[in-house]
This record gives sequence, structure tokens and C-alpha cells, in this order.
Amino acid sequence: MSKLFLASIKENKEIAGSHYILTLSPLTKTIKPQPGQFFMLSVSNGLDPLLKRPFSIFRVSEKHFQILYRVVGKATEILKNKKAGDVIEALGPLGNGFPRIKPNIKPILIAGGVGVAPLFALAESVKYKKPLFFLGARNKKELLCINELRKIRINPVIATDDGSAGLKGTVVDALSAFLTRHSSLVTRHCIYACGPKAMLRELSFLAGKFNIEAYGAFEENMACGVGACLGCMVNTKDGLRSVCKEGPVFPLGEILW
Amino acid sequence: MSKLFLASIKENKEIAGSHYILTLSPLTKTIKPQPGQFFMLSVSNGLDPLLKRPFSIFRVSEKHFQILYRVVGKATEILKNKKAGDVIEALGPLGNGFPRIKPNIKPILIAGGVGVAPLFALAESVKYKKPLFFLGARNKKELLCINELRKIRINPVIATDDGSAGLKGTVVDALSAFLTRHSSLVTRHCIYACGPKAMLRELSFLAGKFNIEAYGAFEENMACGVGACLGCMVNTKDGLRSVCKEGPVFPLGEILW
Amino acid sequence: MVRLKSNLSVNIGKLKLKNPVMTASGTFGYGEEYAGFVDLNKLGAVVVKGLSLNPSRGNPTPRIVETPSGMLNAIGLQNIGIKAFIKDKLPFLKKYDTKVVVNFFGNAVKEYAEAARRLSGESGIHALEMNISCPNKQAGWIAFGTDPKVTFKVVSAVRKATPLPLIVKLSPNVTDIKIMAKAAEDAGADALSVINTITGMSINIKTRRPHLANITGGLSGPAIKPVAVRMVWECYKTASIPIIGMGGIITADDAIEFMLAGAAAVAVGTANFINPKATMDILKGITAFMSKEGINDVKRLIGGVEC
Amino acid sequence: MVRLKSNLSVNIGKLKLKNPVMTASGTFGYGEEYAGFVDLNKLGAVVVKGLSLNPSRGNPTPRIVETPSGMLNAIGLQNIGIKAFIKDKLPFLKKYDTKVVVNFFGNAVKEYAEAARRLSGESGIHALEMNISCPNKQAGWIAFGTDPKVTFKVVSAVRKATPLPLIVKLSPNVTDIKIMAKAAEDAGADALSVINTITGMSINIKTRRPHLANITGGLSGPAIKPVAVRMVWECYKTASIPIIGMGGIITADDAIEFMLAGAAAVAVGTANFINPKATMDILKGITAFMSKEGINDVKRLIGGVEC
Ligand SMILES: Cc1cc2nc3c(=O)[nH]c(=O)nc-3n(C[C@H](O)[C@H](O)[C@H](O)COP(=O)(O)OP(=O)(O)OC[C@H]3O[C@@H](n4cnc5c(N)ncnc54)[C@H](O)[C@@H]3O)c2cc1C
Ligand SMILES: Cc1cc2nc3c(=O)[nH]c(=O)nc-3n(C[C@H](O)[C@H](O)[C@H](O)COP(=O)(O)OP(=O)(O)OC[C@H]3O[C@@H](n4cnc5c(N)ncnc54)[C@H](O)[C@@H]3O)c2cc1C
Ligand SMILES: Cc1cc2nc3c(=O)[nH]c(=O)nc-3n(C[C@H](O)[C@H](O)[C@H](O)COP(=O)(O)O)c2cc1C
Ligand SMILES: Cc1cc2nc3c(=O)[nH]c(=O)nc-3n(C[C@H](O)[C@H](O)[C@H](O)COP(=O)(O)O)c2cc1C
Ligand code: FES
Ligand code: FES
Repeated sequence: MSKLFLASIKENKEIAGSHYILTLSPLTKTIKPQPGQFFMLSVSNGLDPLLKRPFSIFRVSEKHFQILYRVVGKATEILKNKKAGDVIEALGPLGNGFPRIKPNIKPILIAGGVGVAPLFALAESVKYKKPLFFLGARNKKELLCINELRKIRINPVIATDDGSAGLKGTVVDALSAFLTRHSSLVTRHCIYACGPKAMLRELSFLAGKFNIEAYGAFEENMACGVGACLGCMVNTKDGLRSVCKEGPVFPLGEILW
Repeated sequence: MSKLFLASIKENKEIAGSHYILTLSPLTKTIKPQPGQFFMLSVSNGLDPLLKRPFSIFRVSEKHFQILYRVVGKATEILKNKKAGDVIEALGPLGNGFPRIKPNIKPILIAGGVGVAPLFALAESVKYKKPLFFLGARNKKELLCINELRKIRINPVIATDDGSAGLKGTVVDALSAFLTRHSSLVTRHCIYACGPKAMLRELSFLAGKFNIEAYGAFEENMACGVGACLGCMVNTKDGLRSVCKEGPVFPLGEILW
Repeated sequence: MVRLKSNLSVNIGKLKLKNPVMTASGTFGYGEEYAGFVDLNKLGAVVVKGLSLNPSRGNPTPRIVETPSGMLNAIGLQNIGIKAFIKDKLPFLKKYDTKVVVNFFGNAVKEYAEAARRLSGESGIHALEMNISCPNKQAGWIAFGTDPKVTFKVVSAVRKATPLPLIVKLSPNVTDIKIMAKAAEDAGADALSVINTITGMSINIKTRRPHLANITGGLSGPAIKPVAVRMVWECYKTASIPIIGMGGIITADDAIEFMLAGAAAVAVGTANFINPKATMDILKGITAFMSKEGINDVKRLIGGVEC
Repeated sequence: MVRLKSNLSVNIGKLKLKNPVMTASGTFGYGEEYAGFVDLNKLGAVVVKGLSLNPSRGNPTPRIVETPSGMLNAIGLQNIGIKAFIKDKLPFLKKYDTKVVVNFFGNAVKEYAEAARRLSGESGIHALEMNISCPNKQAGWIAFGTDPKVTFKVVSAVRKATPLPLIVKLSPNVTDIKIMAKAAEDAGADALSVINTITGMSINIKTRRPHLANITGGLSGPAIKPVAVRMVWECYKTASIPIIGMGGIITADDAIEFMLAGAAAVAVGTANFINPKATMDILKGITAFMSKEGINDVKRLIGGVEC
């Protein structure tokens, strides 16, 4: 069950150019979110911006939860100026979250850009499995959470489009190289991904080629977040599915690109 | 000349139920406002509320100026939640302000409700003339600025609609009683007023009867504040006049009611 | 002291509602989606997402984009079809003590009539709302809601096909909504829903592409409220059948404004997305307003504007 | 290194503007009111408040009320009349190196033509904008902007009366703006202004009275932007004369959106009230966008949306 609740801001910290981590304390009891689930947040009490905005759960603790966001437009511009003590309205947790990882399966986590948010949550919850983590960004400056990952003893494989850090190329290229090298082991792997649609598309082909199970967390513009408006549909082999309610996580093999 | 400028909030203090005094520090050099002039203030950077709102100058000091406002709707609800350090945009000073008081003339200041704001500014600037001050409100709780007036040695005559303080009746009734008692002196008086339109109307008849010069500060819904939109017109013997640019202060005798 | 409870019931023709707060089609799914937030028993009526005889896939994404105090949608009337609705969704709604209004559309006069006929046989459906005003359909279809002659024809056909209370949902994308209201009334409509969304467009200046895959979409939300209130008032002065007012209702004050303009009931749309409990808050707010103003029957608000 | 300056000039038919940023009629007074904030020399054009042959008093107050991300106005075309304008206001405008566009209206076809004739004799007036679309006039007048036959007639009459570039300002309160655009073009218009305000209404629920003395008013501001962009795009696809886009432009991004939709120039209205320097900020923003995107001629934006 998802809930509508107020949360007070504990901290709103810039972690890299245009990227912030927001720590929220719900003012009432809420449901503990699972990795891959998300919240819809209101950034204003007025009528502009009007709609709530979806943000993945980045980290959960006893009393707080965090989201990691990138400033891209109207609502995130306002959000970045919020201060500790400000109260905002939230709806969630929403969506299905990543499926439980089966025993004996080694998770491969792969994130592009701010897509690292839900995968960091997943990494924390399965760190005992020592997941592999592939982290991509346009350039070195936009690589997020490397230190946070190292703190939970995950040393990510890095790729940047311009080669300013790690391998030059996309994070899917990096994964492809890895899978090619370790092709005998791949059936014991399962891929969990979040990033731009083009990345998920490439990845689904790659996973198909190696016959590995793969899940991706999708994004679509949203209005309601609860499956009512039909705004956020993706095309799957089973027909149209809502990202907000039936997703955001789908098996990549089910998506019709 | 009026200016568009940013001002930082120094204080935003509740002085009575739903009434606040806002102290602003302009961040750039501005023009010193005159009593009766006003500022248009933005309470949000977003598009709702959209328009700036007009507020009379209540008090001016070297580095700050103050407005006294009543919470009545969308913008004032937002304004009351602003904190010290928040920055807002302002346009002003706007309008003509009260005319200079001639030598040997005794000013009578008369205010209804939040209309006290511009008259307090006027009182401060002419306190050496020991103006008479008539202060009205719906009830005792809504009487504003009595202490502030006493601090500048003005002891206002008070009237409330329900008789909970001072005389029972309107502030115009109170003035009428006074003028009747002192009718031989009235030609050495001049009236300055601000309050609801109905009050200004009554007052204009009273002043006409006693043949006293009288000025009123008017309010109309405003969009531009600079005479461009023609939104805020009042009907005068000289034709339509804009409250924002040609007013807000008009000789009451010129108004066509 | 005995305190009389205020009367909240209103009549939309033969359809009796326990209170004037309805949901707007397409913004409340098939009811289930909001059941965790709203006690459906407390709603005047649930209006479901627009249905057609056959399931429909709607438009590609992006289907939604926000605009100042509003949003554009181009869902394209995606729906599961009447058959699946009756089998999979209606049983859920029947469990509640509320009125179920089925919004529907066709691609031709015959399809409209056929859809109405199919829906009329089912218990648990209390009224039909006929959508002739979706802005996301092709040019030819648009005539159903913009050409009074075509409106008259399609409403007449549906009127013959159903004994249920028939609500016709009007388009704001017209020169004179009074003519459209008259056409629907003359053809036998029992009530009017005013308004559907206004056609709009929004362009991403970086990609130079429209924000919506469908290029244009329907504008809803507070941005359109002044237009909707005006149209409700115009229809109220013209038509003698009840009006359901909608378009940008967020608060109880908005709902009351529509009733004063002439609406006998109101539908809450985009507001559900912002606040899933919006309908309940609006209902509470109307009750509070009535007791504050000493109004004991909500019907006394209808058309109460003094001009 | 020689850096070529980007070209900002655009043509509205025979009217050449140094840049595409104009003011919208009725929101910039007669130019003087904003001269303390804006260097009028830097504007593409100043469009003045609508004038008629005789002075007009307009509507009673309240004339203005805010709505979500918008405002309603019912000024009622108050103006000082053509004679007083030429005597008292035009000399001021002539001092500036900008184009002066005079917005005007009549109460009958003859008055429109007569007004155009009077204005055409004056030096310092570079173009006429014909207002056939004010929502605050009586029902009969509304036909000028909503009935294509009447539009054709009145525009034809004015066309014969003036050699000046003639801009016709269209109403959004129509079923199909394409037909209206065509009627104006066929009658000899040199350009179209799209859009005027949308008719709306707002009610004070405490007093039960409309917020505007005139009951209804015209909705402007960001709330209407999606509708305006859509209509500019529809007109661009239909008409072969240039379009001046307006309706809710607050920022340079908004102005660019209108140009991509098909506008050859833009007019800034309500934004002036919020930020008296809006036109200057928009102009700077367009220049910045062009240099960031490597566009050296602003004309390359016109109609650049990819659908
Ligand atoms: C399930 C889900 C989880 C997400 N998790 C995160 C996260 O953890 N961190 C993060 O930074 N971002 C996340 N996003 C994206 C985030 O919702 C958008 O960046 C945000 O809504 C932009 O709001 P804005 O007002 O600042 O931008 P706008 O001014 O609205 O638009 C700027 C850009 O963002 C796109 N956009 C606008 N609204 C949405 C929307 N509702 N959904 C997706 N894209 C949109 C626009 O198309 C445009 O390109 C997530 C999106 C979804 C659907
Ligand atoms: C020259 C002038 C000086 C003023 N000085 C003061 C002052 O010193 N202190 C003070 O508290 N108020 C003053 N006002 C009134 C103040 O501007 C309004 O109370 C304020 O704009 C309301 O904004 P809102 O968004 O809170 O209310 P809204 O939600 O906009 O409306 C609430 C009520 O206020 C009225 N109102 C809305 N906008 C305006 C407007 N622009 N002008 C007048 N009334 C409006 C509405 O009709 C409605 O009844 C002054 C008004 C003018 C014209
Ligand atoms: C996402 C969405 C989907 C809609 N789907 C339908 C529909 O299927 N049938 C219909 O008649 N109206 C539909 N509408 C229109 C609404 O029912 C309503 O008339 C309109 O949104 C105005 O109300 P609002 O501003 O409160 O949302 C839809 C609106 C939205 C926002
Ligand atoms: C206060 C006001 C007065 C207006 N007066 C006129 C007018 O006299 N003639 C005219 O053609 N349009 C008039 N308009 C319409 C504007 O020129 C413009 O078309 C409309 O406001 C949309 O642009 P905006 O949203 O940028 O304001 C007026 C608009 C406003 C807000
Ligand atoms: S956002 Fe409404 S269905 Fe997903
Ligand atoms: S507020 Fe625009 S003329 Fe006074």
C-alpha cells in the first residue's frame, strides 16, 4: 500500500554539479520502500508546478529515506533551493521494485547517469552477494556515488562517453566486454539496470545475446503514479503496461522496442 | 522614478490575528518612498501566484522599509510563511502619495482596518504637527498600531463596529461627531484617509458638508502598477484616472461615486 | 439542541447522487486505483475511463506533459473495451454504495449506439456519459463534438439505444458552446458534462520536437478553470437540463464556484493526480462551507451567482 | 578572431523589425509607461493599446482578477481615441528607433475602415493591427472575429482603406482557427496576430458575485500558452502570411517555442506586468539561446518544430 504523507527535509546536499541528495523524515508512519520503488514528491503548495514528480528510492534507514536527483527543470530547480526544516508532500512507495534475487545468482548492476539511484538502493540490500556494478556517465564529473559504493565495498567498473574516467564508451560496451570475457559463467548472473531508454534497449539486446535474465527500471512522464491516468505506458509482449504501477521494473526481454 | 529590485526579508512578524509587519532590506539602492506610495511585491518565483501585489508603505528607515499586511488570499498566505533571509522582488515606489500638508493646516488622519498602513507612514512624517488620528476597525482585535501611534505621541480616537473598543460605530461617525463639536475650527483642517471604498464615500460626503479639503488613498485590483493596463481606474470629474499611477491618493471631492 | 444535517443530495435528471462530488473520466481509472485513498462509498458517483466496443491501444508515449498550472494529455482513449470492463472491473465497483457512470465513445454513429446498448443491459451501471469531445482523435471524429448537426445525430442515435440517464460531454473547442448544449438537449440528453479538455501543444525547444508523441493534447487543470466556469454559466443560461461542471477543480472553493455558475454536480479530474484524496477533501470542504454560511441544502448553490 | 553577429531581424510582410520581440496591445500602454524600464529603441516593435475613432470609457471596475497562472481582464477597450493618440502619444513614440504598430477597432465595418484611413495618413505609424477579437464586447461585435464571412468583409474594407502593412488579430474563441486565418488572408491581411485572450469567468464564492464587473473577461498569461502555441502552429500550416505569436510568453524559452511553432515574431503581454523588463530579458535570452545552439539567423527558428 502506498501512502500520502508529509515529510520534513533533514538535508539537501549537492554531491556533484546539478546533483543533490535529499534526506527526508516522514512525519507519520510510512511503508518501508523496496529498491526500485519510487516516490512522487510535491515541490510547491501552489498550482505551478502542478504535478508531483517521481524519484527513485536511493537509500533507506530507520527514520529517513533519501533520493538522489538531478536538476533538469522547473520542479527540480525549486527542490534544490529547499532547506532543512521545509516540509513537502510525498506519495509512495510506488511501483513494483526489483524482483528478489534468487539464491546462487550473482547480480550485475548497471547504471547510466542518475539511474544509479535505484541501483544503489539495490546494491545496499544485496551487498552480501558482492554484486558487480557497472557505472556509466557522460564524463568524469557526472559519475555519481563512487565513494558511497566503495563504502559498501563495491568497486564499480567505470565507463564514460568521453573517456575522462574508466573505459571510453558506454557502460553497455563495458558490460559487453566483460560478458564476452566471462561467457562461461553468465548463466549464473542476472542483470539489474537503470538509465536512459537507449541504454536499456542496447542492454536488452546484449542480455538476449548472452541469454541472461535482465531487469530494467523504466521512466516515462507521469501524472498520477497509481495506474489511473494511463500516461506512462510501455509496450510489452503482454500489451501496454503502466510504468508507475506495473513497473517501473520490467524484464527487458518482455519489452517491445 | 520607480524601480524593480530585490529585497531581503529582515523580519516578518505577526502583530495581530492575520496581520503582519514585513521588514525589507533592498539589495540595491532604491528611491525613498513617500507616505501614500506603494510597492508591488512578488511572493513567488513560479507562475502561481502570477501577478505582483500592491502594498502601501507603512514605515521607512535608513536601510529598511516596512509594509503592514492582512492575510486575505493566495499571495498573502504565501507571504506570511516567508522567513528572514528570503529574497523577494519588488517594484516601486509607485503612485503619487499624499500631497504635502500646507502650513497652518492641522491634519486629520482617518483609517479603517488595514488602511492604517499608509496613514501611519503619513503620521510619522507629520508628527510635529500633532495630527488628529481616527482609527476604526470591525472589533477590538482588529485595531492596529495603537501602540505604534502612542510611541509617536498620537493618541487615536477609536471606533469599532461592535463597540468592543472606543466608540461604537464607524470611524466616519466618530469624525462626524468631532467635526460637529468643533465646527468653527474646521477650515483649518485637512483630512487624509484610507479604508474601504464605502468608508471613503461616506467621508467624502461628510467633508463636503463641512467644506473641508479631504484626500483618500484608493484601492483597485491591479495588474501592472504603472498605468499601462488600465485595470485600476476610478471615475473622477476629470474622467477615468488610474489608481496606480495618477493615484492612489485623490481629492475626495473629485471622485464620482 | 437538535442540529439538522445539511442535505448534500443532488439530482442529475433521473440519476440521484448522495452528494455532488464525482470523478472525471480518465482521471480515476476504473475506481480500483484510488480505492486505497478514497472511500468510494462516499463519492456522489464514480465516472470510469472512456470505453469503446473494442479495446483500444491509444497513443504512443510521451502522453503527458505539464504546462503552467495545467497539463496536456494525449492518452488517445486507451481502454480495455466494454466486454472486459463488465467482466473484470464492474464487479469491483458494484460492491460500493455509489453511482457508477460509464463514459464511452464510438468511432461512428452506429458504434456509439451499439456501445450504449451493450452497457444498458448491465446491472450496476447507473448512467452513461457520452464522450463526443476528446481532442486527441482524428479530424473527422472531432465533428461529433463541434458540429451541432452531427452532435444532434449521434446523441439522437444513442438516446434511442439506452433507457439509462444520458449525459453528453461537451467540448470547449467551439465558438459557441450554447449551440452545442442546445443540440445535445434537443437530441434527448438528460444532462451535460462541461467541459472536456482544450486542445493545446507544447514544444521542447532543445529537441525541437513536440513534448507529446501525438503532437497536440488536451489541456486540463486549474489553468482552464476560468474557461470552464464561463462555459458552465453559458450552458446553465441556455439549457434546461442539469450540468456537471468540471475543469480545474482542485479545492472545495473551486467546486462551489462551479455550482454557483450553474453546475448541479462537479467532477474532479487532474486534482486526483496531485492529491489522491482530493475528492474527499472537496466533499469535506463543501460541507464546512455550507455550515459556515448557514446553507442546509447544497442544491441552493446551483446557479446562485448574482450577475 | 572575427565573430559574426547573429542576425535578429525578421519581416512581417513589408514591415521589417530589427528583432522579433514586440509588445502585445493593451499591456504596454502607449509606450511611455514602460520607458523607464525598457529601452524602446531595442524593441522590434511597440504595439499600442487598441484605439477607436472616438475615445471610449471601457467597463466599470473591478476589471482585473488573477486566476491560476493567468489573469482575466475586462478593460473594455478604454482608450483616448485616435485624435488624442496622434496629438499626445505619437510624438513621444516617434523619438525612438523602433516600429510603431497601432492596434485599433471599430464598432461597425465603416468605423474600422475610417479608423484605418485616419491612421494611415500619419508618419511614424508603421503598421496597423486590427483587433477583431476582444472578448469583452457585446454579442454582435463578436462576429467580426468568429464568423469567417464577417471577418472577410471587415478585413476587406480595411484593406481598401490603408496602404500600411495590415495585421489581423485572431480570436482563440473559435472552433477552427484555420478557417479564420484563411478568411483574413483572403481578404488581404499581410500578417496574423495569434492569439487574443480566451473568454473566461471567475466567481467570488463569498459574495456570490463575479470577480469582474463585466461578468466575463479575457484570459491571458501562461495558463493559455499551450492553446496559443497550438493555434500558431495550426495557422502556420494553413496561411502563407507571417504570424505574430502571443499568449503567455514570459521567458525567452517561451518566445522560442512560439517561433518554432511558426511565429515570425512574438508579442509579450501579461509578462510586462510581472516583470516590466520582460521584453529586454526575452531579447537577451533569445540571443543567448542562438549563440549556445549555433544559430546565426533568428529566422531559422520560424516553424522549426519537427513533427
Ligand atoms: C519512476 C521514475 C523514477 C525516477 N527517479 C529519478 C531519480 O531517482 N532521480 C532523478 O533525478 N530523476 C528521476 N526521475 C526523473 C524525474 O522524475 C524528472 O527528472 C523530474 O520529474 C523532472 O522534473 P522537472 O520539473 O525538474 O523537469 P521538467 O521541467 O518537468 O522537465 C525537464 C525534463 O524532464 C522530463 N520530465 C518531466 N517530467 C517528467 C516525469 N514526470 N517523469 C520523467 N521525466 C520527466 C521532461 O521531458 C524534460 O525533458 C524518475 C522518473 C521516473 C518516472
Ligand atoms: C494601492 C494599494 C495599496 C494596498 N496596501 C495594502 C496594505 O498596505 N496592506 C494590505 O494588507 N493590503 C493592501 N492592499 C490590498 C492588497 O493588495 C490585497 O489584499 C492583496 O493583493 C491580496 O492578495 P491575495 O493574493 O492574498 O488575495 P487574493 O486571493 O488575490 O484575493 C483576496 C481578496 O483580495 C482582493 N484583491 C486581490 N487582488 C487585489 C489587488 N491587486 N488589489 C486589491 N485587492 C485585491 C480580492 O478581490 C479578494 O477579495 C493594497 C491595495 C492597493 C491597490
Ligand atoms: C489523463 C486524462 C484522461 C482523460 N480521459 C478522458 C476520457 O477517457 N473520457 C472523457 O470524456 N474525458 C477524459 N478526460 C477529461 C476529463 O474527464 C475532464 O473533462 C478534464 O480533464 C477537465 O477536468 P480537470 O481539469 O479537473 O482534469 C481525461 C483527462 C485527463 C487529464
Ligand atoms: C489588460 C489587457 C488589455 C488588453 N488590451 C488589448 C487591446 O486593447 N487590443 C488587443 O488587440 N488586445 C488586447 N489584449 C490582448 C493582448 O494583446 C494579448 O493578445 C493577450 O493578452 C495574450 O498575450 P499574453 O498572454 O502575453 O498577455 C489585452 C490584454 C490584457 C491582459
Ligand atoms: S502515471 Fe498515471 S498511469 Fe502511470
Ligand atoms: S494597475 Fe495597470 S493601470 Fe493601474
